[in-house]
Amino acid sequence: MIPVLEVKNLIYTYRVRRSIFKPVDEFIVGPVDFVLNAGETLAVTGHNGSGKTLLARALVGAITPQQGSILLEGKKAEQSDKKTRNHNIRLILQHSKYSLNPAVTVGSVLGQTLLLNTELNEQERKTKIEQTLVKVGLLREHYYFYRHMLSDGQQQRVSLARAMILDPKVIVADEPFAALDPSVRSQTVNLILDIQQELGMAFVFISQNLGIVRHISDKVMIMDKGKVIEAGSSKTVFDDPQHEVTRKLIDSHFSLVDKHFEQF
Amino acid sequence: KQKTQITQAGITFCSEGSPASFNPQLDTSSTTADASSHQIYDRLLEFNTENGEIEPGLASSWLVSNDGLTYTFQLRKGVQFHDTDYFTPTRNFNADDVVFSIDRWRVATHPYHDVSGGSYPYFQSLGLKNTIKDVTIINGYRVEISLYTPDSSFLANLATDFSVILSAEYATNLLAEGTPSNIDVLPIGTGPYKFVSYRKNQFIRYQRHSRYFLDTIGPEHLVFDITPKSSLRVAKLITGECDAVAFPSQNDLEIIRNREDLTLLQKPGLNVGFWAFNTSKPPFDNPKVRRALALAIDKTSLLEAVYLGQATRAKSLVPSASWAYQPNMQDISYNPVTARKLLDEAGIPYNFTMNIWAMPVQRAYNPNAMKMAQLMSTYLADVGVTVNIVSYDWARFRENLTAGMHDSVLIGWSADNGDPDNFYRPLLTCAAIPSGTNRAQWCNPEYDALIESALKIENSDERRIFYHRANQIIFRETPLVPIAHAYQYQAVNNQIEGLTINPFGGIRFDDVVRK
Amino acid sequence: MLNLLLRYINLMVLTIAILIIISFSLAYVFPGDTLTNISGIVPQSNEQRVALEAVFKLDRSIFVQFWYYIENLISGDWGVSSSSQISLLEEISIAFPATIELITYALLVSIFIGIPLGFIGGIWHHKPFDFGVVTFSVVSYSFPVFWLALIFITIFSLQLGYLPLSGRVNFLYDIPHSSGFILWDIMLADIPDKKDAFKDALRHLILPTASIALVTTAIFIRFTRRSIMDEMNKGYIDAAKSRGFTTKQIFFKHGLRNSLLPILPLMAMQISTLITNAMVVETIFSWPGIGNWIIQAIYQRDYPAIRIGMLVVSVFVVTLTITIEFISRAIDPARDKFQRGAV
Amino acid sequence: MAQFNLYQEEFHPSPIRHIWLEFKRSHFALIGFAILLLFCAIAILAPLLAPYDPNVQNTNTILLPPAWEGNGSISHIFGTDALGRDVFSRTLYGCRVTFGSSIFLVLIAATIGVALGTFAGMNKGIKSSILNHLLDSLMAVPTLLIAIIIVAILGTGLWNSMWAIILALIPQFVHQTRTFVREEMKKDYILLDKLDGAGSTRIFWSSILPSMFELLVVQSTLALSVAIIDISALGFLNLGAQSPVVELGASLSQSLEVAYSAPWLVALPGFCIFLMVLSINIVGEGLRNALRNRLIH
Amino acid sequence: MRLLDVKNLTVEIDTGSVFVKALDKVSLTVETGEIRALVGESGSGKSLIVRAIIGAIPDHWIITADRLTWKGQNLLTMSNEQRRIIMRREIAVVFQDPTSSLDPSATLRSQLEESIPEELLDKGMFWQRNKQRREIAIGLMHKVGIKNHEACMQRYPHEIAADIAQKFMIAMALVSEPELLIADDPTRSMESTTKNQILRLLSGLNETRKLAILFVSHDLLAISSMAHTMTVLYCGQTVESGKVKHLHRRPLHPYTKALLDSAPSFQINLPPKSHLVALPGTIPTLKHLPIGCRLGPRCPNARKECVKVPEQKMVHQHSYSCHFPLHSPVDDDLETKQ
Ligand SMILES: Nc1ncnc2c1ncn2[C@@H]1O[C@H](COP(=O)(O)OP(=O)(O)OP(=O)(O)O)[C@@H](O)[C@H]1O
Ligand SMILES: Nc1ncnc2c1ncn2[C@@H]1O[C@H](COP(=O)(O)OP(=O)(O)OP(=O)(O)O)[C@@H](O)[C@H]1O
Ligand SMILES: [Mg+2]
Ligand SMILES: [Mg+2]
Repeated sequence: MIPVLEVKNLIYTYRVRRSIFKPVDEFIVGPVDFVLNAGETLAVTGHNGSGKTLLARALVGAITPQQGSILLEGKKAEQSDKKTRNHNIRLILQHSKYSLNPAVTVGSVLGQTLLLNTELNEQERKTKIEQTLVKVGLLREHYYFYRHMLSDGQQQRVSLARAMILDPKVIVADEPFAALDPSVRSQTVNLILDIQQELGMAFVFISQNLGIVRHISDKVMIMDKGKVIEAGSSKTVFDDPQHEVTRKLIDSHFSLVDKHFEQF
Repeated sequence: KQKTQITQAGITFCSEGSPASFNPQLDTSSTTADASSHQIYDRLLEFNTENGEIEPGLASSWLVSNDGLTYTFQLRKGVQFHDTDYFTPTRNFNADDVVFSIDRWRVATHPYHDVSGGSYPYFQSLGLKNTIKDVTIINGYRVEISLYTPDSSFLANLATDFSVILSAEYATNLLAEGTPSNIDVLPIGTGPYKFVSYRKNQFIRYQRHSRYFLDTIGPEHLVFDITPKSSLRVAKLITGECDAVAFPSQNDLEIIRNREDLTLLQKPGLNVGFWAFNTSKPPFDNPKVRRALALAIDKTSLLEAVYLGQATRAKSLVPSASWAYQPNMQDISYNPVTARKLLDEAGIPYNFTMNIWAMPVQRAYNPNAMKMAQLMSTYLADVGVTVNIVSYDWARFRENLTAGMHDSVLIGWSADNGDPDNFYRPLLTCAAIPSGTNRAQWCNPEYDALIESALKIENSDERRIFYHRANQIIFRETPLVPIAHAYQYQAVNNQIEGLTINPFGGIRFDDVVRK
Repeated sequence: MLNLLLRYINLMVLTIAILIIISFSLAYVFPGDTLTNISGIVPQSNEQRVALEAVFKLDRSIFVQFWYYIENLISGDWGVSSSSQISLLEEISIAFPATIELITYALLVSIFIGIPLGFIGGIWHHKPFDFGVVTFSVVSYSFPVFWLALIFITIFSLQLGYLPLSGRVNFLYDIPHSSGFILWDIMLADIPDKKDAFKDALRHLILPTASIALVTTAIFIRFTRRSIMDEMNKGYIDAAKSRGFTTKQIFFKHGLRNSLLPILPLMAMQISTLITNAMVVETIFSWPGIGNWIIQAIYQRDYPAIRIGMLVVSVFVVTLTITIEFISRAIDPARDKFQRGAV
Repeated sequence: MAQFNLYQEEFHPSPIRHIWLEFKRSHFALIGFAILLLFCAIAILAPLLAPYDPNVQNTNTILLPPAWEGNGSISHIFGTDALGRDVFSRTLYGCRVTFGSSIFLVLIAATIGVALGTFAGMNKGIKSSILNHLLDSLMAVPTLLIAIIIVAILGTGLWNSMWAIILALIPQFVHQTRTFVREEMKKDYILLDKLDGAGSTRIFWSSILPSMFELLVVQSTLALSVAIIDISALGFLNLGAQSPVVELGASLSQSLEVAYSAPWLVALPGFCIFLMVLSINIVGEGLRNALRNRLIH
Repeated sequence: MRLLDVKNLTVEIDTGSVFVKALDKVSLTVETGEIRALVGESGSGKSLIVRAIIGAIPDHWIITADRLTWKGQNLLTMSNEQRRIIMRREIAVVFQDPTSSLDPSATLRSQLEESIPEELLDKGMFWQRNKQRREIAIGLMHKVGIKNHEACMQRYPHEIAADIAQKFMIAMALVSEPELLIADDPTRSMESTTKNQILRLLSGLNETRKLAILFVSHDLLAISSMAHTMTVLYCGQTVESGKVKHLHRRPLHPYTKALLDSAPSFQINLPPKSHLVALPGTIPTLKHLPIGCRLGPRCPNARKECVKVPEQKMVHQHSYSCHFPLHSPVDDDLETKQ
């Protein structure tokens, strides 16, 4: 079986100049290797500034990596035309607030995505959008809504709708829940789990929240300073972390959990 | 308002424009004359401002030969030229200066003839160059001028603003320094005021000539505050920034009269405002067209709207104050129907477009040419003539006029002396075309002959007949449409005493005092 | 920092070069004779024309002409006015200081009135005083400057007779020209009634300055008020309060600096407005400044004067603007991408 | 789902309606808006409203004072000028020209400015940064100077003065647009649009322009007030509209000659310009506050 | 001793057209040495409570309370100067958004040093004191886990990353050695190691220096690991409040229960990829708050009575506002003793 997404030796170098006095800082992400099958979830976690966001952007093609290859169902994503890639790998960002244009209705955002990536006509587009909205737990009427009429959770749903409206193979989500509060977060998690089950998408999921990571992921990848320091199936990594940093991360998380249970 | 010392000792006069130079020989504009001829210079002879009689100036006496061809002038002694930071005279005024001043414009080979353009419009328009045979020095203080033909207005011409006496010594110095044109820029004369400084469009500053040959009581400092806008001049008069203003606008006369602190001086003026056609350009070379256009405008309403009634309707060139005035003169009256008929006859189509040049400055004879042009354009539109109104900066305006770029122009003439010849000759004779005073560019030998003949006769009653015949020709040919003879006004602050209106133009300050 | 400086110098040189190119090409674009447009001299004869063309290298290629033009600009040989035949350098050196003097006072007045008023309005906003300040600024911002000047003249000169309505000083005072700034010149001058002259010059200054300053003051008020309101609403002010700093400490150490920082580039922007307004006001008050001079030049179609006048004024404004922008950029650490404040 | 519907009945105005609701709350802004509408009406309907042809001269009634003064006449509400033309009609036509041409030139300047600004904002690199900086510094060249140069080249006239003001207004639009587009291009939703495969044109039309619309409105009111003042200032200096075009600034300067005998001839056009600019500024201020409030609430 | 006592705090805010009660009769206390957690969904008014306590509420908003006292002194009626003195030494605040809480035009160093109260310095010449300031500053930076202090202190706020700014804000708050620390979401978007470090620091201070903490967060894990008591907020209403232990064991309010159940870490037996517990529906917006109990529309056991605002009922230390509590309210302490 061909994996949906295969990343080989991906390296991206980010140059930052913090001020004119200082030399250019280089931040190297990678090399990153992983394989992801349909219906699987890969969780990426790590310290702040460890390059998770950069990796996500490299995956969807927002930035071009210097080395390595991304294979989508065995075909090189860089070489296949842009449309296919857009179609198959979709991005969800952390701040739903910034991922929705305040001046444009939900319908026209989604419509544009369809217009650019499918051959559907106006009527079909509308139907598709309404279907998708219902699928992510919104109403048909939300077609005409502007951002400020939606709550945070609803906005995140719209982001999700935007990602899945093209029936992609992979969705890359960069901290999609960080800005949500617990009860809404649970709603969204449930929704994603449902959709994944239903459509069999692969998920690349970036999060700091180890509780959720552990709950929804099949594979975990831990990054530090741009390097992948540990990767493996979720169970192995959580049960038996190898790397120092990983251990610390997991320990500190579980020490909190333990403290919680100590109280009872 | 407290007057400080220097403002006590000085007088500010708001004039209407910048002089073209400081030598009135070079220019007929009264702006130039006002700024120079009575302040900086003197003439051999002067007009009495009251009755127009000719009086001694730098010439203390004169003698005319019986045939009227030789004039001998006895010059005053002890007259000193200005002593300024650019020139210190070493000698007093004498016959050399008289000869230099006349020869400069008279003799084409004179080293100074071509300095500053070489054009002396007033003298050229009178053809004086061809009248004078010679100017000779009899001794240091006696000069003889001989003429080819008798000229009854010759003495009057010597008393006009333009016949100023320059310093020959200064001219020689400048020639040696290689800057002869300075003679017209940094002037030296014998007049009651000496030149201090000048900034274009801003001011001219004078100082009293302490060794003037006459006793004067004028102010120590004199400033011409150049203010082209008439409303601004009146405003300055009201705020006390000006002590006297030239050409108050007709609109403001009532306000000046009503104010207690201001006085309005007024005199019927020896002037005429007219509308001249450029007869060298078709279709204005056709008398029919000119007549038609003349018929198309309603002079009465122009007099009302532009002069606000402060003028008399002009039928010919000279006003009623002149002895050559013809009371029974026919007048062209408003008749648009005939006008259109004539235009049709002349083959002028509907929507024929012509331009009217309107002077950018106020003059006694036409206080608002722009407004007049606007009014006329509606009258002309009624007969199917479209009008473009053209106006330039004053200096450029006259330059272009002289070049004959206009179709027609609203302008006028103020007398420089009381002789009717001063109207008839510069305005319409052939000789006056190149000098630019003949704005109609009209040349009619019959008319010229009449004017020449009139000049040769002393008796005014006989001369009058010639001028009346000339009027007939003007009426027939209509090279220009006389519009108005306007009153002359000057507004002064009541603190100022002794300022008078000179009917022959020229403002003078040597008898003006501040109370 | 050096990098920034170099960048701004680079920008300045580039802009000035463009302005010079524009002013050079204007000689060809303006109607009339190119020779006259460049030199200001109207050739009287054909020989003179040929001679002049040789002098101004008009017979050579355009690049030679341009080079010659730049050489002349640098050496101070700016040609003569075609209407008065006086050297343009001389005329401008007399007229320009008058304008600079006027706008300097106007700017100072608006700074010293506008900024404090704006501050007070901003701090106690939505109070009656603030309402007054805002109304004042909106109303005065709406005055067409020429009408305002006329109103001033009507009230203060004609009705009340307090103040003169034209010129820099009564012409009877013969102030020798040295620096071009009238007040300064009077102090230097060796004339008997110095004090009176100084007073007189001050009285002449009041109305034109006020006319120009009113609009600028309005802008400063609006901008300062908004700036201080924005800054005082920012989180760090609350944070500072929560740290128990005194109101004074907060305002002067944090609020003031942060709200003043965007005002500096605004000031740079105002120079252009100030000059435009000064040009209009100068013609109304017969102020012998560069604006009046250029406007007279256009009435007389004095193309050399317009060309050089435009060059001098725009170079002045651009230089000043860029300098102020550089300074504000250099002292403001927070703005990596500098933004002009919207009025 | 029943509970859900409870919330769907909430009233959520669209952004533009929201601004209007906010705007409506200020009485001043509404009054300003009414005056502005009045001027719009005058600009459109002047030929219908004016009782006389503005250029018809009637030498029988020269300098008639306005109707409210003792010797005024009802047939000329605002009196007549020095050539006997009806001042009321002239004022109407003057407003039409001044206001209409200002609107027109602001539209042109906005179009060009937004195009250039978008170009500069969406492209990075040396070229656009040079363009930016040059425009910024050329923005410093005073309007009047540009106008004078254009008048020197092309001659006086309303059109030429309009070109000058357009030239002077463009950089402001460029600047505002560029800053806005720059900021906008950094936003996440633009990244997502790009990932959807949207090209620059598409991003501009469907993502940036809708959100920039408000900025443009505010900037345009600002530019409009500047344009009116500039147009009338040029008219006043006799560098702009020439007769027979009736323009307020030009009428004002022509009336200066008779300022003493007919002060209303100076007061009226000046007051019209003032009122026009004031109403625009009040509306602009109201809009800005509305925008600001909309963001807060 | 009761440090902070908030009783029936109501804040009405100006939404442009009408005033709405963003906080409706909120009650809260903090005792000496207590760590009280304040939880609630985003927009439930947690930060608003913080702002009300420190007095950073815009003037035209209406703020009313039966009690809003600090050590018995009424914060609402006291003069600005008194309040300032309290804020200077006794209460410290960490704001939610760290970068915007820092003056953009001053270096971190100058801001931190400015916050050091004069009293903490030994008297000495000004350069000695400057040195002391510097030392205190560096010490604090290390304490909150900023190792690279040199690079950090010379920077301006916009040059540093958000997580560093967060730590820096904590350092600034601790510098005045306060009695109460109000920390608004101090661990947001931090990775668990750093979070742990900060939590340990705070707990340590609480134990050693009796520092009381009002810990505002929606990170339930962090809360339950260190807080002693907890107040749950929903849409500006206090829903339930009591010891963390008791709330966990026996939540009385449906919302508290839903909230606690939603964290996957608390469910040990939860199979991977299974559904999490969640309340249906969304939080109402401020302008469209339901009447009565604001949870009403989403509450699984809502009934007619819920259109009335439930009274706050108190059983020992445990208070709740619900018409139909999940359990019959029993005395938790007694129950544990059994
Ligand atoms: N816009 C930027 N400006 C400066 N540096 C950046 C920027 N984006 C990324 N970096 C650098 O790239 C590195 C990786 O950043 P990235 O955003 O991928 O981290 P991250 O793992 O997503 O962190 P976080 O958990 O905080 O989101 C950071 O250390 C930072 O130095
Ligand atoms: N300045 C303001 N103007 C208008 N409404 C405001 C303002 N500040 C807060 N609010 C409203 O008050 C309510 C409470 O906000 P608050 O910031 O206290 O929430 P929070 O519980 O701190 O949320 P979060 O967990 O996201 O920080 C929100 O609905 C918010 O919309
Ligand atoms: Mg990230
Ligand atoms: Mg908050």
